[in-house]
Amino acid sequence: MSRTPARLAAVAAAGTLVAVAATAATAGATRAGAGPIKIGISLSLSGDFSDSGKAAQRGYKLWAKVANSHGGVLGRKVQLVIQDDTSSPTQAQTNYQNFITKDKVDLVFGPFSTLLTAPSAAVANRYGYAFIEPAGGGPAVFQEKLHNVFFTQPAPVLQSADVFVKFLSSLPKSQRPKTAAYPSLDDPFSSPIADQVRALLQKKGVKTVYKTIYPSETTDMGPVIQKAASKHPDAIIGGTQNGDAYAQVKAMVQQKFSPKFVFLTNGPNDPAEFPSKVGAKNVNGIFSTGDWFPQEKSFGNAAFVKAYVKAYGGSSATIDPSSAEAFAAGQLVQEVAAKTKSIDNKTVISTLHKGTWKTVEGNLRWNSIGEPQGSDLLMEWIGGKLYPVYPKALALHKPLVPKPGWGSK
Amino acid sequence: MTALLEIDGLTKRFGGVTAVDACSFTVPAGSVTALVGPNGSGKTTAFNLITGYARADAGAVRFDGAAVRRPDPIRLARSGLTRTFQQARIFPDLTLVENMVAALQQPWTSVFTRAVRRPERERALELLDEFGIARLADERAGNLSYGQKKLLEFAAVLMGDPRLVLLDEPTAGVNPVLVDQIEERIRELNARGLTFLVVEHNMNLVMRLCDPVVVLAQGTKLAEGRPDEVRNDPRVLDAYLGG
Amino acid sequence: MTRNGLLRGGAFVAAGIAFPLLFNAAWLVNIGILTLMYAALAVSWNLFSGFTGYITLGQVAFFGLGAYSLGITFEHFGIGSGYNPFYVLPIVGACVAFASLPVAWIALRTRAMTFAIVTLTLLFIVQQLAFNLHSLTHGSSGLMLPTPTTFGVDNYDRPFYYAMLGLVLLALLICWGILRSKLGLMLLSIREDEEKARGLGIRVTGTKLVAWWLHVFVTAMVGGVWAYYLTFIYPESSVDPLVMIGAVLMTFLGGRGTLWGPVVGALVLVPAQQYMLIHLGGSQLYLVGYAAVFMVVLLVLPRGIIPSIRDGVVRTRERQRTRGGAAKAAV
Amino acid sequence: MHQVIQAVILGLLIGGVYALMASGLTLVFGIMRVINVAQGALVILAAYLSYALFSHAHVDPFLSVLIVTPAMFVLGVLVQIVFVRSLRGDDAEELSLLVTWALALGIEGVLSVIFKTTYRATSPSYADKTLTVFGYQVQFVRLMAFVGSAALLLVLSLLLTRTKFGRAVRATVQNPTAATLLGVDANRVQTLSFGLGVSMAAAAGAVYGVIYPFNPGSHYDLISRLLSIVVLGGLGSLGGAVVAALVMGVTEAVVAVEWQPTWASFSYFIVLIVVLLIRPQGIFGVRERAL
Repeated sequence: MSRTPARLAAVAAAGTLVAVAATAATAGATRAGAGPIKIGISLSLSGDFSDSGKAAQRGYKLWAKVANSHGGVLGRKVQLVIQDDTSSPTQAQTNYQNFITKDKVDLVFGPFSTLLTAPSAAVANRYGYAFIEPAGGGPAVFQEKLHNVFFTQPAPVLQSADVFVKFLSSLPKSQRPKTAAYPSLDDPFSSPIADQVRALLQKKGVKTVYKTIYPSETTDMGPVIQKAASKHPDAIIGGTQNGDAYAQVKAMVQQKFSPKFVFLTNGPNDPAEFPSKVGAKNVNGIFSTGDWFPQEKSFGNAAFVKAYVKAYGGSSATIDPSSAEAFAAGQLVQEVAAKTKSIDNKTVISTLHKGTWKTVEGNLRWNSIGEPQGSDLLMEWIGGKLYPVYPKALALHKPLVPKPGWGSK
Repeated sequence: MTALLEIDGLTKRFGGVTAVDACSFTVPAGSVTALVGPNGSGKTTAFNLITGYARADAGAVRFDGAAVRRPDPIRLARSGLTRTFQQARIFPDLTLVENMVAALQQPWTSVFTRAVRRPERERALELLDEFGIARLADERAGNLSYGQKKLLEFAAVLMGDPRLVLLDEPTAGVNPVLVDQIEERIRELNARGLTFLVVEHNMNLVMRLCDPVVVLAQGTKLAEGRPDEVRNDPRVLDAYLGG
Repeated sequence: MTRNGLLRGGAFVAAGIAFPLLFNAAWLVNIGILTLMYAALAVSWNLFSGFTGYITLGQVAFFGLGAYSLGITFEHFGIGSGYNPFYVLPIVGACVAFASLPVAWIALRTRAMTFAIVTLTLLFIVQQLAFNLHSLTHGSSGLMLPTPTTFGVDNYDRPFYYAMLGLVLLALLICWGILRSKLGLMLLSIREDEEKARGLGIRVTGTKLVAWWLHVFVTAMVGGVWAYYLTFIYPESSVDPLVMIGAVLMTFLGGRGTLWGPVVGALVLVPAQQYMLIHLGGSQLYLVGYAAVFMVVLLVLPRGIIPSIRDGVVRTRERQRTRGGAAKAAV
Repeated sequence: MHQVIQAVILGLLIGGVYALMASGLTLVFGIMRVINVAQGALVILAAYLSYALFSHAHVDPFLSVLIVTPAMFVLGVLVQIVFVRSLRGDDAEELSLLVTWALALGIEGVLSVIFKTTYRATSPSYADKTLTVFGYQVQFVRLMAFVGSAALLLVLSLLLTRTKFGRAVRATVQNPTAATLLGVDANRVQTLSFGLGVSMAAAAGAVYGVIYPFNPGSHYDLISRLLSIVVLGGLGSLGGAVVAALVMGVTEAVVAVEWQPTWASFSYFIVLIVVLLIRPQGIFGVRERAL
C-alpha cells in the first residue's frame, strides 16, 4: 500500500523532467541572428500593478508597431516577448531568467514598478544585458549601483518634486510659503519624495509644522487633514498616490481648509480622473508633477500621441504617462542602433552612458548608475485644465499663485 | 476505608437549568462505586466536572487526599485519575497498539523516541489479550465494531496505570457476551487494587458489581449506600418510576 | 516498508542533486528553485497543520520574518556574501521560531476556527511591522540584500538550488521522524480527538507547540534563502497571502498528513503554474484560474492525490482478495 | 481633547458600518460553523455593484442598497448551495475556510478583470457635505452610513427574535441537533442564513463605497478587520461583533490622531491578542469544548 505514493512521486518527477527537457531542447534551437530582434519584457498584466503594467504594455507595443512600419531596427523586425509577472517580484525575476537563458532574447526592457525592477535589474546585470527601464525610479534600483540600468524618465523618483522647490524659490519672497505640512503615504514612491522636499524647503527657511505618514490602506483622510489644518500651514505638501490624493483634497474641501499651496506628487497629475474624483470646481491651483505631458514638445511626442490615439482611441488626455515612458525605452534602442549600427548589449550600455538622448520623455542623460540627470515638470490646474507651468522653457501657462478658495474658478 | 475521591457540593448551571446541584459523595479506595440515576440526572455532567472537561460553578473535588483546584484532564490523568466516554472514543486512524501506546503518559524527554518501543508494544499486547482483542492489534481502530471499540477504550486507559478509572456507561450498546467480559475485567482489575467509579444503566450489573451505589436525581444526591439499601430506598423508587 | 521508504527518499535525493547537473540552463534551475521552495513550504505547512489538524493561515508571516531577519542581519551584522549567509540561516530560523512561540501559545488556547483566524491576523501584523519599523526594514521602500558576487554567472543559481533542496530534505526528514516518533503519535491523536487525548494525559498544547516550532523553523529558513536569491524584499512581496495559498493548495492536492503529498503537489503545480503563465499569460485570468483550481481540488479531491490513490489501491486489492476467497470457496 | 472626542465620533460612525459587515460573518458562523473568508470580497463586490449602478444608471448609492442587497442574497444562497454545502466530512469547517478564501480570490480576480485595479469611489453630489454638531464635524455620508447600518442591524435582530425563521435560526445556533429534532430544516436554515449574511455584506458594501475608495484588492484589509472583530466579540455572538466593531473603530481613530496613522490598525490587533490572552473565547464568546 505504501508503494503507490513512491511510484506516483517518481512518475510526477519524471514527467516534470521530460517536459522540462523537451522545452529546453526547443529553447536551444532558436538563436539570435538575422531573424527578428527579440526584446523580453516582464509586465504586470494581473495583480496590484496591472493597470500601469497594461499602460506600459500599450507603450511598448505601440513603439514596436511604429518601428516595424518603418522597416524595424537595423533592418530587422522588432518582436516583443511579453510575459505576465502577476505583480510578483519572484515571477518578474523568473521571467527575465527565461528571456535571457531560455528565449535568448537580444534585449530586455524593464517591468513596471521599482519593486519589480530592483530584483530584475540584478538578473540582467549578471548576464551583461542593458536594462532600459521606464518605471523603476526608486532608490532601491540605484542602490545596487548597476552600470546597466537606464531609467527613461527625466528625474529619479526621489528628485521628482525638486522642481516644485525650484519653483517656490523663483517666487518673490512675499509670495513664498512660510510654513508647510507634509501628510504622506507610506509607499516607496510617495513619502520619500515628501521627505526630500521637506529637507530642501527647511534649508530655505520653510517651517515644518506637521508631518505624518499614513499606511496605504488608510482611506479616510479626515483625521490627518484635520490635524494638519489645526497647525494652519501655508502649504500642504503630500507625497501621494492617486486614491489618497483624492481623499486628501476631499477632506480639505469638507473641512473648508484652503491653504495657499497644495502640492501632491501624484493624483492631480491625472488629467482625466482627478476632476471627476474631487469635483471639477475644486481642482484649481493644485500642483503636481509629471515626467511627461501630452502637449510636450519633446522628440517624437506629437507623432506618439497621434499614433496612440489612433491605435487605442480616447484622447491625448487619457494617455497614461507609463505608455510614454515605455515608448521612450524603444526610442533609445533605435537611436543607439542608428548611431552604432549595433544593438549588442555591451554597445548599448557604453553608448547610452555617453551624451544626451532625445525621447518623448525629453532629453535624457544618466550618471554611471542609471539615474537620469534632468528635471520633471511642475503641473498645475488652472481654469479646470492641467498645464505644465515650470520650468519656464516647457511651460504652457503662467502659474497661478496663491491657490484660489475651493469651488472658485 | 479511606476515600480516594471526595466530591463536595459540586454545582453546575447551564443558563437557568441546574444540571448538578450541590452534589456530594465519596469513592472509597478499592471500591467499585456506581453513579446511577434516571436520564438527565446529571451523571455525565458530574463526570465532566470531576475530570475537568467542564468548569464547576461551585464545589470541591479531592483526589487522593489532595484538593484538585481547577481540575484539568491532562494533570488528572497524569496523577492517576482517568476516564472513558459514553460514546467509545478512540483514535480511528491509529492501530490498536498505537491507540494503547498513545495512552501511555510520556515525559517530555521521550517525545522524540520511537513511536512504539518493544516493551510498550508487549505491554499493549498483554492488555489487549486480557480484553480478547490482541489478534486485531495491528488493525485500524476505526475498523472495530462498537463493542470492540469500547473494549479498546477501556484497555487503553489502563496503559497509564491509573488508580481511579471513571467509566461512563461501559456496557451501553454492547452485546451480552461482551457485557460479561467487561464485568469480569472490572472485577479482576478491582481485585488487583484498582478503584472504579461507574455510570451505568444496567441495574442488574450495578447490583452485582458495585458497592457503594450513589443515586442522583435532578442533579442532587438522592441516596448513597450498599446496593441492597439503595434498592429498597423508597425515594429511589420514586425517582425512577416518577421521573 | 522501511526499505521502500529508503528507496523513495534515495531516489528523490539523487534526482534532486542530479537535476541542476543534467539541466544546467539557468532558467531551468530557477524553476527548480521555485518548485523546491514551494515544496519546502508545503511540507512544513503540512508538518503543523497536516499533523495537528489545526489550520494555520499565518505561515507566510514567518516566511516574511525569515526573509527580513536575514536581510536585517546582512545590514547590521555584516555576515558577508557568498556562502556565509547560508550558515547563518539555522540561527535565523531558530530565533524566528522561538519568537513565534508566545503568540502561538495564545492562539493555541483558542478553538480550531479561532486559531485559524488569529494566525491569519499574524500575516497582517508582520506585514505592518515590516512597513512601520522603518529603521530596520526601510518600510515600503524595501530592503536590498547584497548580490553574491562569488557564485559566477553560469552556475549562479546552483547554491540557492541546493540550499532549497537541503531545506526540503530537512523538512521531509523532520516529518519522517515525527511519523515514527512518540511526537507523531501524540500529534495524530490530537488531530483525531483532542479532548480524548487530553483525557489520556497527553500534553496537547506543548505537543502542538513543538510541531509549531519545527514548522516555523523550516519556513523562516525558506524565507531567508528566497530573500537572498531575490536580493530585494518589501512588505507585500515577503508576506504575500498568495504564496501561502500556493503551499496550502499543493498540500491539499498531494494529500494532507502524508509524507510525500506536499512534495508531489509542488512537483505538479509549480511547473504547471509556470507553463500556464507562459502560455495563457496576459489573459488576466491568472487569479481566477488560481481560485478555480483551488476550488476544484477542495471540492473534488479534498483528501489529495496520495490518499485517494492509496484508497483506490486498497479497495482493488480487497476486491481481488474477496474474489480470490470466493473462488476458493467455490472450489 | 477636542481632537480625541472628534476621533471617537469618527470611530463610532465607522465602527457601525463594520458592525454590519461583521454581523453577517458571525451569524453564519453561529449557524453552520463556517467562517466566510469571502465576506470582505463580497463587500467589495457590492461596492462595485453600487458604483456601477451609480455611474451608469445614476442610482443613489443609499437607494442602491435596495437593489444590491436582494441580488447578493441570491448570490449568497447559490454560493452556499454550490460551494459550502458540498463540503462533507469531519473537517468540513476547516475546509470551508479555504473554499471561501478561494472564492474571495476568484471574486478579486473577476473584479480586477472587469473594473481594473485603480481605486474607485462612489461620489454622489452630497459626498462632501459636513454637518457641525457642538463644534464637532460629522460627515453627512458617514452619519447616513451609520444610521443605515444601525437600522439594518435593528431589522436583523428583530428578524431573529420576532419571526419563525429567526426562532429556527436561534435554535440552530444553540443546539443544531435539537433543532433538527424539533423539525427545523437545517439545510434550509443554513442556506437562508448564509444568504442573509451575504446581504449584510452587500448592504454594508454599497455604503462602504461612498465613504472609502476601494479596489479589488481591498478585501484583504477588510477581511482581516472583520475576522478580528468577530474573534474579539466572540465567534457567533452578534452583540459581541457590534461591540468589537465599535471598539475597533474608536481604537483606530484615536491612535491615528493621537499617535500615528501607521500604527492604527496594528494597535487594534494588539487589543485582540491581549483580549485573547485573558479570554480565549472573546469578549462575549461562550467557552465551549467539543465533547
